Amino acid sequence: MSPIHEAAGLAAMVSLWLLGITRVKSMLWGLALQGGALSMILLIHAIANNLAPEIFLGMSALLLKAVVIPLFLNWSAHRLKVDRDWGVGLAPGMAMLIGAVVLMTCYFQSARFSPLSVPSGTAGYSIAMVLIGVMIMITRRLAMGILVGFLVLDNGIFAYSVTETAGLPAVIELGVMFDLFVAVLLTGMVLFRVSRSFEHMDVSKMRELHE
Amino acid sequence: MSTSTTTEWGPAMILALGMFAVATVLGLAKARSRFGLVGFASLTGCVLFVTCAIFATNGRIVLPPLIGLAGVEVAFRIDSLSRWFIGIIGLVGIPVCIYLPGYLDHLRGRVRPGLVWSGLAVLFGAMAGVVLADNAVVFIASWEMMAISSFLLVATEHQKLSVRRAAFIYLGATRIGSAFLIAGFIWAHALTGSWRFEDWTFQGTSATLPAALILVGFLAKAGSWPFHLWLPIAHPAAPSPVSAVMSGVMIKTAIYGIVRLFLLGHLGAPWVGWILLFLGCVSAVWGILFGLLQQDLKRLLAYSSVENIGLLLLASGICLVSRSYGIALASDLALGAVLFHALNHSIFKSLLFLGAGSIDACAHTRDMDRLGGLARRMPWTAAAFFVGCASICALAPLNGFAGEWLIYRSAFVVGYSAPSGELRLIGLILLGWVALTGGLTAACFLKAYGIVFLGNGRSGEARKAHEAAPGMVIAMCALACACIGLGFGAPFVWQGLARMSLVSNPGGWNLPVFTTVLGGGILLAAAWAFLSRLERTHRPTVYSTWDCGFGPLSARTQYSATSFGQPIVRLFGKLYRYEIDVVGKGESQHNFPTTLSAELKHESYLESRVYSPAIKGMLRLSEGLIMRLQAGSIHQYLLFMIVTLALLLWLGGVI
Amino acid sequence: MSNVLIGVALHCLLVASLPILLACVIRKTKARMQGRPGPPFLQPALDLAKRLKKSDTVSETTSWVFRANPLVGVALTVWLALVLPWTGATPILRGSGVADLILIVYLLAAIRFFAILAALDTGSAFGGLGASREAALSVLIEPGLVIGLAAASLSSRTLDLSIGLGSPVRPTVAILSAAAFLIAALSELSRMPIDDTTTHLELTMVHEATILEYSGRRLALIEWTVMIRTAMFFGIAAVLLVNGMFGPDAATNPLIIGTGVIAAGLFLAVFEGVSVKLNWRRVPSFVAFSTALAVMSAFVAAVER
Amino acid sequence: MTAFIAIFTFPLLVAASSLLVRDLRLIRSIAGIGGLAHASAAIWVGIDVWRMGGHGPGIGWFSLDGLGCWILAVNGLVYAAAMGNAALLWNAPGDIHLSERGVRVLFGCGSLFILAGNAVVTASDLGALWISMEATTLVTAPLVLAHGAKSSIEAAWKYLILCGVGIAFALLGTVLLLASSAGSAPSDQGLNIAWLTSHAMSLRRPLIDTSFVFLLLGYGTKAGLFPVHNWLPDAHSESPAPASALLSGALLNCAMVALWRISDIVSRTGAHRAVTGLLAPMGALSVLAAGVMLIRQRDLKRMWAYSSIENMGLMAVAAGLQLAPVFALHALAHSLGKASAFLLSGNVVKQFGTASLAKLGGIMRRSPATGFALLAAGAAVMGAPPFGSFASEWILVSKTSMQSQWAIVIVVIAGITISFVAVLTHLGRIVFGEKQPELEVKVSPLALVPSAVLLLLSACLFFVVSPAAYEALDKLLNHGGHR
Repeated sequence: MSPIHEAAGLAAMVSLWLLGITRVKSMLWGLALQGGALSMILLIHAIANNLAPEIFLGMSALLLKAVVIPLFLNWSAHRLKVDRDWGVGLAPGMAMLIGAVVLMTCYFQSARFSPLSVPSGTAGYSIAMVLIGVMIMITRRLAMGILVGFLVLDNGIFAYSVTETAGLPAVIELGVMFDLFVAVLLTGMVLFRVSRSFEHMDVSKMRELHE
Repeated sequence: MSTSTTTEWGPAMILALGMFAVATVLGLAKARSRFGLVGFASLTGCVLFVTCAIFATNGRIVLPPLIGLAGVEVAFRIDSLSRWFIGIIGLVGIPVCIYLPGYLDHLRGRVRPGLVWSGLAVLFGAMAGVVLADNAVVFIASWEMMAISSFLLVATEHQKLSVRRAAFIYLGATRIGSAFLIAGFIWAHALTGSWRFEDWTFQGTSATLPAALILVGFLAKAGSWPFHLWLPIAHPAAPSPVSAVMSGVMIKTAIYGIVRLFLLGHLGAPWVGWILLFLGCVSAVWGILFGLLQQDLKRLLAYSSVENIGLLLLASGICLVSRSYGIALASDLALGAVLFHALNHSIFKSLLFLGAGSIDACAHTRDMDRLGGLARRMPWTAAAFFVGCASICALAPLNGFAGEWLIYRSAFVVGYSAPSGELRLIGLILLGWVALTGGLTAACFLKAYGIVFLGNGRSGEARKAHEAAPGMVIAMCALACACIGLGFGAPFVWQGLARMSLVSNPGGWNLPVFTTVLGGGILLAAAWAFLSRLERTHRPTVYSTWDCGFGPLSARTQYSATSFGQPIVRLFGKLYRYEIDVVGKGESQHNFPTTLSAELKHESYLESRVYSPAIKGMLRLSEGLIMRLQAGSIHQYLLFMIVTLALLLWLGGVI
Repeated sequence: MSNVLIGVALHCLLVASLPILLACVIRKTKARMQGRPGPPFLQPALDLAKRLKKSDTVSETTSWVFRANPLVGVALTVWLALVLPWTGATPILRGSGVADLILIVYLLAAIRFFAILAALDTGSAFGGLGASREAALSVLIEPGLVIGLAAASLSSRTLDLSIGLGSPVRPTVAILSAAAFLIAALSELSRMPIDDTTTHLELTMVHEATILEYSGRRLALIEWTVMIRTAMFFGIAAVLLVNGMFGPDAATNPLIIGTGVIAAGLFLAVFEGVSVKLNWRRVPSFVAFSTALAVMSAFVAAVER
Repeated sequence: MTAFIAIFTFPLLVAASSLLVRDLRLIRSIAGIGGLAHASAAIWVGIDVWRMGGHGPGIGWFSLDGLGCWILAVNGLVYAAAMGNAALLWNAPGDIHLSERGVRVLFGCGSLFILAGNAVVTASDLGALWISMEATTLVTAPLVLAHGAKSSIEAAWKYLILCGVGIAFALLGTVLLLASSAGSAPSDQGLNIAWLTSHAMSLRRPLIDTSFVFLLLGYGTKAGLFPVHNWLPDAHSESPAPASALLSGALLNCAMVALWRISDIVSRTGAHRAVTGLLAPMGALSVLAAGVMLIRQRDLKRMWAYSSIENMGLMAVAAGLQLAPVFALHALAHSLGKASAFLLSGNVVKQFGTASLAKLGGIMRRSPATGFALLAAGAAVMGAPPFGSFASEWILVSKTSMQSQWAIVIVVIAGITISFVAVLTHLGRIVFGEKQPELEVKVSPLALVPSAVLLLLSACLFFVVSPAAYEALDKLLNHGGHR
């Protein structure tokens, strides 16, 4: 069991935990933890191979994923007075149970997603995180929860790219992270306008545009 | 590549098409002009068409590829069949061009004359393009242009809701028809690798599907049962000269297509003939039965077009079936019947539509129950319309008779020379079926002429009507003369067909028309001379119609359009659930009602049982699909995404 | 050649005389059937002559159609009588195609066309009533008429009746066709049980209603037309029957056919004396009987060749 | 190099001016001129590349090739028309439809979007392509928001989230593709399109399929293909008309270019069946479903949005069957028609205050030019002659049948027919008919000019598409460049 494997497992477990909890603050803590774990993988890999650009990349990922975005969201949650997200459709407990099934399936089926066509835990974890991210988005009632789900999904992709490939070129990866950051900022801005215009953050009630 | 033609008539044909292009532009530019250069250009184009039809030599015209679609050249072909149909277009076009200015006067303030002119010019040009097209791509392009221009023409009086509705129903029907046609053409192209009609040779099972698609496309355009529903809606909505062109010529382009591909072409599926025969039989009777029900004169005429298309299809069916059984004479006669009757129908139907237009313009209504006695107020129109009615009823020796006689004769030839008993019986039964259609047609047009032109006026408008403008009268009379001329000249027409090698049997026409006309004429003259000799001493007394001694007859005591048709309609009442509701009001309602009103009800099964449910189902499907899929819930949208992902992964063979 | 000329002359003679004779026979027989002596035998001819001398009254509502109708009717009917082989003698222009079945049917239709329009022309309710019923009747009879005659002339392979009716034909076909034709003729001629020519109740009239407005010379012409048509239809039926039963030679014998026509007239008069007029609503099924017979005849003709 | 400067400078200038210049009128003129200048630059660059046989200059992860230039020029035309229309339409500050800030956002973000769009079509690396694509989402979201109404916030939110998720899937697909090339590719070349194309056979098979599915879903969401199209009608109907024109006429093209590039690579790996078996049927399904959904429409702009789904479906069929010239032609034809349709709808909304199909009526009576142009735009969008889309649809259907894809042909023809009837019926209902007493704002007739020019171009396209032109286009698109 390498530390990389451990960290990926931790990130996957965190996403599963995120699927089951309702308190927004805790979700943000979880998000930070997940981001930290994934950044650590990159850092471990970079330090072990002594690649300067990768180290820089890892540091910025750590900063962005584990610090800046959770803090920004925390601040937004505070301003928007968001506390708990009780979920919609599927109760959080049930969702967590199903998420666990998804995680295990992905783990055992990981050969389909790994480059060498051999079972690879990290590939399974990554794909599971992507799917669980979408599950979070589908089961959350509040806009904030959906955003968290989106970030989990993104973390899953990040996890795949750092564990299973040689890594995207550093500049591209930076670009990707910058895009992500802008997306979160922009979504946050939209969230503020949502709360101002709709006086609630309940996405499931935002159904004015329909046929 | 420049223009190349293999016939010296190519430039003339291009000039004719160019004339219509010029007319289109002029009409758009000078939207207020009623005749002027626009009309002159259109008229010249039509005259050129007729000239080309009579004198042109066969050959191809290839234009430089302005629009080359998938490697197809813009090529036209002049051959006997194209010449025949070009002649039809020109022959109807000339009187319509003469008629139009006078008619547009009546629409002043409601439409822009120039736009009608340019629409008509596009329609003429496009129809010519259809019948001249050398390959499927040019055909389809012209076909679509024809559809769109006629749609715009139907929508001329778009202020009226009913007209708008009609126009869109027409557009929808024609679009669906062309979709079938395009699909069929593409299929045929895929099978043969060529867009040229003459290369399309396939028989047997491989021909089945493309032939079916193409056939449906043509039948929808022709207005055959069960695709005829648009026709009685669209044709009355258009201005009358336009209806004349649409009913007289445009729907014939579909017949042209059938003749080109199935009768003279090599697109043979063995069932096509039987299908045409069946649909022709049904259309003929169905169309005229509904025509008998109508009160609107133009709707009646439109339904009668369905009937005539039925006859044309029936003849095409006889042609194909008898050819497949090797009865050369019958198929020859039937082919001649198709061509001749197409010409005849276009002449008398456009005459009748122009007449209906004159009535509409001068008496301000097309409702037959509000008309009457127009024969004395509009004598010329009445005379021309009479000839049209007599001709469409196939009274000998007018042109309507000539065409139908060929159909009868081909059926009779099938009856005596078919190899099997069933086929012989079918030939004989067809004779009776056509006779039934003939009887119904006669009733229908007796009603049209008798109610509209004879008796007393049923409304103030009818009593104040006046004769139409000279141009309109001239146009109608010219068509009436054409009816008579073609009827008398039927033997020459047949020889012409044989000389154009469209039919192979020069002796196919064996009816001595002249002898009959001469004999009947001498007897008529003798009777007239005898009577006028007797009347020289005692003039007839003019007195009022017998009124049973109750005083002057009111116009309301006359039979109306509805009551005239009633005995026949009731015979076939089961076919359209015909009912009359008589409602009496007053104290002792049963015996002495103070007011009585009768309301006529009927139902078209095709519409109420097939088309409406289909359209409603489509709407419901759309409604359901869109409501479910676009429900506004982002959770649902995300779920779709996951489901799609799973589906794609599964279909892609990943999981 | 001279044979043909004599035949044609005989035919013309019969065309001129036989219809009037038939009308006289029917009138007298009907009177006898009703138990009264009746008018003198030649009264129908005398009536015609009398009416021809009288001037007529024309409604002011009418147009040229009303005035032209009797002329067209008489001209076309005489023409038909001349070219159709209904007397047994040689019709004029035999074999030239002028007696084409379809042409004949449509010339008959033309006569009816004018008659119906003339009825509508008067603007009276009765004219319309008669017109619409005539139109309905013609719809009913035309298919049977065409199928029946076509079946009878099928074996001769020509639509020309002047040849077709005089050539060999299967007895079954001929008898079925003749029966169909007779029933159709009853309606075409407006005889019992379809229509009562002598009725005075306008609401039950068919043919009489259409000519209600005619008087004087034009009425005379119309009546003469009706006489010729009656004789002609009986003649054709007789030719068909005789041809079927005794062969073509008998069918071209003027004596036999002439007798047949008169016999048919006698039969009709007796029949009209004992039968009642059908309810208008039951007419269709009566005429459909004729169509069914015609179809059966076509079946036999087509299958057993 | 100059080529890149030319195509990137002008939008940048417009974006900067919309932020910095105080006078709204000045921004409008700058935007109009900038749009035209950008369009001519794009066409100039395109002609240059054409002359060089499809090879163009490159810089970093971006280089020009035939298809890129073609779409670049198309987007340039749409951008020019949108900017021109916006400049002519929003002449007064204090407009009830759009605040001053909204107008600034329209010009600024519109220009930024075209920058990002140019980056997408010129990207020679799938990573760079992904980044630019995400950037297009981010800069167009403010456009959807521009009205500031509740419904536009909702639309923008859905747009961000749905496209965000879609694009994230595309990223996963990209990463999977990278993984499939791991080991064989030199570093930094793992996502290079040219390298992937030339070494397609060496990519690892099972991962390629997976990666294609994710990429298809991701970029398909962005392109608005059928089961994942849900953001499209909302976003298109809520943004101001010029922005809708940009979204439909340019943004969707960018997504289709991405799909084209992916399917080009994947079909060379031997997984050809995945492309024809997934992309083309998805496109055909989009055509049919959009046609059916078009029957019941209540809003003019939503109707155009659904018709965009239909047209993207057609392009997807072309991409799935690897018909490059048809793909390019239809992109051009659709963009011309759809952009003019949206711009005209903008005029209509401005003039009559509503886009509801039930409330509109008698446009022909009140302003014949608009009515006529609207009908023409409808014809141009739905593929009626004499507009370019007729030519492209015809060629598409005939080429598809040449490949004996009968199911696709039938579905596509059915879809086209249904949508044609549906759209023209809706249009007819509002264009013809009686005047309705509604508020009417005077709109300068000049505001019709951009859409009229687009329609004219579409009509020209109809006449230009000859066999020779088709061959030339085929040569431009299939040789050189990223291959």
